[in-house]
Amino acid sequence: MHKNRNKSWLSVILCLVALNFSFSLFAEKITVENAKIENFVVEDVPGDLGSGLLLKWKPLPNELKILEYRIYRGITPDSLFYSGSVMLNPVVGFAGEEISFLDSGFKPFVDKSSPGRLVVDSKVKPLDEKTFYFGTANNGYPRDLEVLAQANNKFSLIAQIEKGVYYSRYEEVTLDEQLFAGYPLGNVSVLARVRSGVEYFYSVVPLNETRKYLRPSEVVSGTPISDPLQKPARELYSNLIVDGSTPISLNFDWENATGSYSSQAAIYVFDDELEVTKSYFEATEENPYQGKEPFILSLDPQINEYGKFSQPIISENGAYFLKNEDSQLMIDLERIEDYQVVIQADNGQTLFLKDTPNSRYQSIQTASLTDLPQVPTFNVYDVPNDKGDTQIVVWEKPLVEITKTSFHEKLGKFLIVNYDYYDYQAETLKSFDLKLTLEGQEKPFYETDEFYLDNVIKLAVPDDYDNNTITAEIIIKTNNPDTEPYTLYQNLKFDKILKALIPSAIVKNNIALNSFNYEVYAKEGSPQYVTVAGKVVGKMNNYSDVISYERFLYESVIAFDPESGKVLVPGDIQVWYDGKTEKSLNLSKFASVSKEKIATEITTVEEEIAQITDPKHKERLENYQSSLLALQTELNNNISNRKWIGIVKNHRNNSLRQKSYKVFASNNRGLFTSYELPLNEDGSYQYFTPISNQFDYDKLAGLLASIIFAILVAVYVNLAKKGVDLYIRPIAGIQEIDNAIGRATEMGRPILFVPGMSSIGVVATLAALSILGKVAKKAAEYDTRILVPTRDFILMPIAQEIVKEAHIEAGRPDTFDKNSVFFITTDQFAYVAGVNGIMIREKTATNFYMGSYFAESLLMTETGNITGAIQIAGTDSVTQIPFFITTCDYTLIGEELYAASAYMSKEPMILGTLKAQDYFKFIILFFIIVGTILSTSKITFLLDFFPEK
Amino acid sequence: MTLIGEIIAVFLTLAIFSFLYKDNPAYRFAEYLIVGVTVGYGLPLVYKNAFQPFVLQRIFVEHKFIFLIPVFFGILFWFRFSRNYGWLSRYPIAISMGMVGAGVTMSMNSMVLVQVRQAMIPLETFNIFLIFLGTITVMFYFFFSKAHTGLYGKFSRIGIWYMMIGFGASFGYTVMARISLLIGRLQFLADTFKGWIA
Amino acid sequence: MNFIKNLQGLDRRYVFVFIAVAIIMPLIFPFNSLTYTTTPVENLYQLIDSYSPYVRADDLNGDGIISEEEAIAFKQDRAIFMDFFHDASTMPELFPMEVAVMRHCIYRRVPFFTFTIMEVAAPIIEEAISVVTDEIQKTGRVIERGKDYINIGYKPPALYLPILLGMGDDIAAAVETDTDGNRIENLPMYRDTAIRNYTQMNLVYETSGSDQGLSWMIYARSRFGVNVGVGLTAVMAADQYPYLQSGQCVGMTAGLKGAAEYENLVDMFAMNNLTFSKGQLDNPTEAMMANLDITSDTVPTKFKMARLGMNAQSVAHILIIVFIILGNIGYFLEKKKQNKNL
Amino acid sequence: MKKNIPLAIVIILGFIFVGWTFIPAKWMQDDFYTAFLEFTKTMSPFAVFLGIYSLVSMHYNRIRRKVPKWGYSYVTLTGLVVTATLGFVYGTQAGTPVQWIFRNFMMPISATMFSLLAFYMATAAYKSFRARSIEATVLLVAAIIIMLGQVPLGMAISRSWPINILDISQWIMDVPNLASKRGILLGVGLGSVATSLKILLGIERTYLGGGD
Repeated sequence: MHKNRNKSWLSVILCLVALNFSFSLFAEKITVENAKIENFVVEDVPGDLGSGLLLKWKPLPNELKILEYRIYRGITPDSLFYSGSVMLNPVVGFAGEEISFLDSGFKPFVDKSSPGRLVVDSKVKPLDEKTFYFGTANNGYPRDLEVLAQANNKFSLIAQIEKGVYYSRYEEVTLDEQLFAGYPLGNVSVLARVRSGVEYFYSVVPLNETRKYLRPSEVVSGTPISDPLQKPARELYSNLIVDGSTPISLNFDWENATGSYSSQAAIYVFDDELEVTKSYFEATEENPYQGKEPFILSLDPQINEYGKFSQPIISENGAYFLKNEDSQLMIDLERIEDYQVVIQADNGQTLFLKDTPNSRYQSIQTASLTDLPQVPTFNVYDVPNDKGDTQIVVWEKPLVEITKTSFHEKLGKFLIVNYDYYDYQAETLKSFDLKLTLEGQEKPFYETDEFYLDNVIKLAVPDDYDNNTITAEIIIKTNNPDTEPYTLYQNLKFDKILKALIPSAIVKNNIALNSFNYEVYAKEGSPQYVTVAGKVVGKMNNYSDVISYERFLYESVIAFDPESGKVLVPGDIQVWYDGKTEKSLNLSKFASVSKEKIATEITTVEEEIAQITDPKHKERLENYQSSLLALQTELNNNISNRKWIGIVKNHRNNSLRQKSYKVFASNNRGLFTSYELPLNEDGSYQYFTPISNQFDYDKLAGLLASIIFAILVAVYVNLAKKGVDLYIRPIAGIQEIDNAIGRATEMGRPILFVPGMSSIGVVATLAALSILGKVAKKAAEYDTRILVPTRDFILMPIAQEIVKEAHIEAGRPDTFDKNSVFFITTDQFAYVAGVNGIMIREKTATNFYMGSYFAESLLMTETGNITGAIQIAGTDSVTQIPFFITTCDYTLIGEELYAASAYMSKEPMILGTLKAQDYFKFIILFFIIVGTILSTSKITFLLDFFPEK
Repeated sequence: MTLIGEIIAVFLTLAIFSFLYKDNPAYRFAEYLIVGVTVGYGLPLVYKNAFQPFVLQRIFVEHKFIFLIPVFFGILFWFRFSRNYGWLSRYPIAISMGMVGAGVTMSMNSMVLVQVRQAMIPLETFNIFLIFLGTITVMFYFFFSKAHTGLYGKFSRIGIWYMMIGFGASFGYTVMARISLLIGRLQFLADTFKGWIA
Repeated sequence: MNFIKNLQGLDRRYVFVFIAVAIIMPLIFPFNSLTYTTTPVENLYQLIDSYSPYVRADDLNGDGIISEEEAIAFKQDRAIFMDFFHDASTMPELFPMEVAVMRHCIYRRVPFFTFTIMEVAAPIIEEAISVVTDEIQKTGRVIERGKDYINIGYKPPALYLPILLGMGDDIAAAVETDTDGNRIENLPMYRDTAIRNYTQMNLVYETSGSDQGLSWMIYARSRFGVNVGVGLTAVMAADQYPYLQSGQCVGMTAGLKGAAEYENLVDMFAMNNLTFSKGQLDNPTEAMMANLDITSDTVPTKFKMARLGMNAQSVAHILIIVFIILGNIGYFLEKKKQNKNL
Repeated sequence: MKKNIPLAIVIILGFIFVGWTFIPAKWMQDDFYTAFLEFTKTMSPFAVFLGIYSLVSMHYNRIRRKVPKWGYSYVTLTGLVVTATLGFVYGTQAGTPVQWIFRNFMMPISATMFSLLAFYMATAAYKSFRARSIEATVLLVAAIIIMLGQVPLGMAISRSWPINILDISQWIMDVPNLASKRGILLGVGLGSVATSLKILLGIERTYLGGGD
């Protein structure tokens, strides 16, 4: 093995030498100085409406160790601004033939981090004197409106404005007699995208691993071309839905081609030969269509959004018809498979059902009503305990799914079943029964009532099990007493490769849930439904819709205006959306303009009311009108822009966050059902706004526990301060401490006391110091020297004071030596080296290690062992306790350190806290024991009271 | 430059290893150097990632002068070392300490109550029972209001055994941790030397 | 007897040499040894696996083909957030796991954020990213900063808690800029996807040599319910078990062993475009096994650092166990002798 | 003014944050918290300079007072000034001198420092880890099992056993270790809550520093 490796090294070296040699023979060596970027081209990205350019160039050789290619872009060939980069790893280099950079989409253009004035990127050495490269490490254009004004109309620009700024920092600016809102440049981030028809100039500058700038490339230009990618629909499906032998409807389901800019205009149904049908679309005036007239269904934008439509079939005198205002077609059920269905895009291109990619569906399929998915009747709930930015659409009862299984062969053969559950607060899973039956057997071999939902069930595999398929029956009980328990089925089939039972899809009411998806649509701010969730898999029973509070607002930039010193954006603003009438009110950011606009709005509504006969609709419109009038009164009071925008902001916050939903259940092959919530009593749509909650009930347990504990702490610390005698049990270690001091006295050697590695303020250090006081007192009584090295210079004087006090208390102030308490160094290892030196030099008889310790503890205790000292440790640093236990003669573990110090010194802070903790622990213990007894006997309310995360 | 770098790195590694023999100037040099370099390294990062966006840009570019207030409090930090005005630094410290309130309920929630919940799950298997027994006996051991005598004392003795096994587990893992670090360094030395030879 | 007694008196410097040799030898002469994966590592791996398009988009329209669009559609509704909380001193343990997790993310196309409050960890992040992306770029796939991952980089420690809590709402508002000073809301990975807060950044993976991961459990998890996974030095690992059992911590890679396990899983599953399954782990295919051979060059050295290290661990562990046993035999003999003399 | 107002700030802000944890409403989470977050962001860089100042002044004083080994303080200060200057002049991105310093100075030193512990661990295994008591014996036996369970070699040894070493070590981690750590953790958790509570209730004031 090792030999091979050597050989490969050798061959690599040989190759490298050979490579070097060939380079020097045939080519001029490329160096940092003469490296040149070749084959640099700028191309339009096809089919993208002219919103992007693609830059390509040949990478420089890897031995130049290129770190970055910086891209500079300009609207004139002589001034280029930094606009992005391609990063590489200089060690590895780039393997491909060509490096590309896509300049498309909105990218940062100028914002607050941009340089304040025009900066020439001085590290770039232009190829000629006329070309200038501008920018800093991360930015191109400066925050200089004079410079930016050149970019007006040359880029598509968007301003991203913080909410606070958006409502407060704009001014009226008139440009070309139009009124705009002007924002200070420093407060907006502007994003830019290339525009079709504008010529852009690019240059690439390579940087090597030491950030040395190499020679820039030539300046090359490119122009994005507005060339929309228009394609016909990609897939089309059609289903005839029948109830027994009665046709109900003809369903269409289609999908647009990805990236296409065309939408669908109409669907045609022909009762004719394919060839004849084709001629319909090729017909001209000279060469008219000869066949039967088709049924034509024109598709509006809303239907286009859904991508599916159900055309009812009308029965007249025993015959069935497709019928609408434009056309009608008789349907012959016998020949339904011979009908032709065609979808036509708005650019005239067509897709025939015969040509749809999926061969199984190339003619109209007949399906029974029972094949349709269940209607997704849903409810909308507000998410409790939240800020009010999420609401949840729930269409299905709680589900339990077996997600995976595995065999476990330790002390018998076991099957581990992992499950997941999907539920929602409005109706949650309470428990479920799991019954497992072997294929072909009647009686289940395993039954359990899973009341504690821990996502796993472990069971013993029956002896006669031989990789048979297992049927799992899951009977679900929810917390809703009105819901009858219902059953789900899953098959667990043995897989030879995976050596596990693979769960099948969940079957409910004989329908496999995974054969359908859900699609959620919502309307918000306009009467059209738009998609909010594409394909929610069939086993999910809900969709959480996040309706964020607005943080940024986006406006297109009209111009950078150096004259006013502002960035100009349109003055219009949507004031509200009225869900009752589905009307959106668009006024202006300026009170004066709004005043004019609202007047016209009111007249329009008045005219509309005059025409309407439906009393409910009329009433809604009248309500709307009165709110408009109220707004007008406010505007007529000649309010300031500031006050006006305050009103607008309020309306926006209240009305722009409401949504109404529609859900489709669909197999995406023409079988679908949909559901909308019923209308309100006044005939308007049901709109929902998430609610901002004031109390989080999930945190109730935490809050109660904190209050109880706070009271305990406050009470016991005060009691301890008052000197009330609080009992602490004797700690075994204290006896050991006394013995150890005695031993040092017998041997006539000093005691070493290490007060930990932490500073004052850490509880362990405080505890260590109070133990030091007692140890020092004992030592003074026995007249034994005590050495206290500290790692913290603030700790040193405090420790000195404590030892001095102790000597005084012991009646031996004369024996106190100030130099026995000293500072070594703050560095961890150097401190340990110092302490070890003391142990060896002074031959200490007893070593105390009290306080908090880190990785270094072992170094000290080991030396102590070698010198043969008795060692006593006490620490709350959990990671170090094992080492103290194995290397020391006695160890105070964790809180024992506090207890020992409280026992010895009665320090009120430590003593009081310890007592409070003790009583709180008692409460906890009580709950644990009671809770366990209850939960084991299947009563889980106490368990559930405690938080799960 | 790469080679110089490698030589320095190897030298510094060996300088630290020399501590195994005894504390010496080479070790101390490396030791003091790291402190300075680490802090020096942080300075430009703080400037670029915090001072520029959060202080300079807000005031000088966005003109949000309300942020002069936190700047004022921030500057009060610097009085920490002043003999007479040290108390001024308590203001910013107090403001940063405010979040301790969130810690009370949240730590109570996550470190205590969630664990309590997990400690009271149904005793479905023997292992769960062992965990239950261990949890309560260890808690008994750290209960200081009652002397460890009689049956209660015996009960808390069980806690000690549990703890010792737990510490043994920590011990075993720590051995691995320490050796891992050494492996990392030796790997580095081996690779570098290999590179030089090649 | 005498032999053991002599051993007791052995100078520690010989022991130093012993241990150094025991570690260097397996590093120079690599050999294959089996790494058994443990549940905490598997759990972490599976969670990240479940975020990837391969599993989630499993043939939605029933045509048996997972189209590119389907993959993309299901791609970016989940991300993971990596917090680097350590300096170079614990790199040998933590770096291999960071690389392995990142590699997993990139191969399974799970977007990720990287973040630190330690200035010295900022270059470690860069290092890990470049180690992973280089290798993948060799296959022709381009990994773009801001699109496939966002490196938030260093933020001052005073902002740790505020950012941690702020991300429950909106990551762009909480951290504002990435390490290059770009505003988060303008980066494609944020702008063009649904990734906003912990609902989408469903996993926080924190590597540290301390119990820092606790802050995520205490604050982010209890408040926003995010999953927390930790990468720990082995020192901290044993203390993590209560959190693992309570589910506050979904998974853990502990020490070099954890890193080696994760490397194995990535090489066996992610590299072969497979989704993790326990059954398959026990019955690996040839392709899966090929990546486990650490003596060959199938896997670049940088991706098997932990496994190479585990070889050395084996030898060193045995040595230390022998030391402990020998030492204790000596100790008892000594004690016995003392008792006799008394 | 000197102590009471800061104390009041801690207590008031502290209680607001207690409220913050269980009031999910927008006014608390967005309006108050965002304002606080922005405030803290602006304040944060100043605290960092504090640490730098304290380091510089400490070493400056060492040099001035010529304490033992004061010469090394020059090393620290030089390292600081040179690295910071390079960082400001050339930036901190990849390819800059600062990254070179990180790779070749910072990484080797800090990584090597703790690797020393492996050596001490080995000698301690040999000389100090003693089964002094029954407790320590249990600890060492558990440790040895865990150590064997971690390395591939341990598995190789015990493969033919009915329950191999890996399972035993896994069981130790999952059962007794878990139980004992939970028991300890509950204490540690309460301790840390108590510390926060004492600050919140104004009982504990050491963080404000000494003096009146």
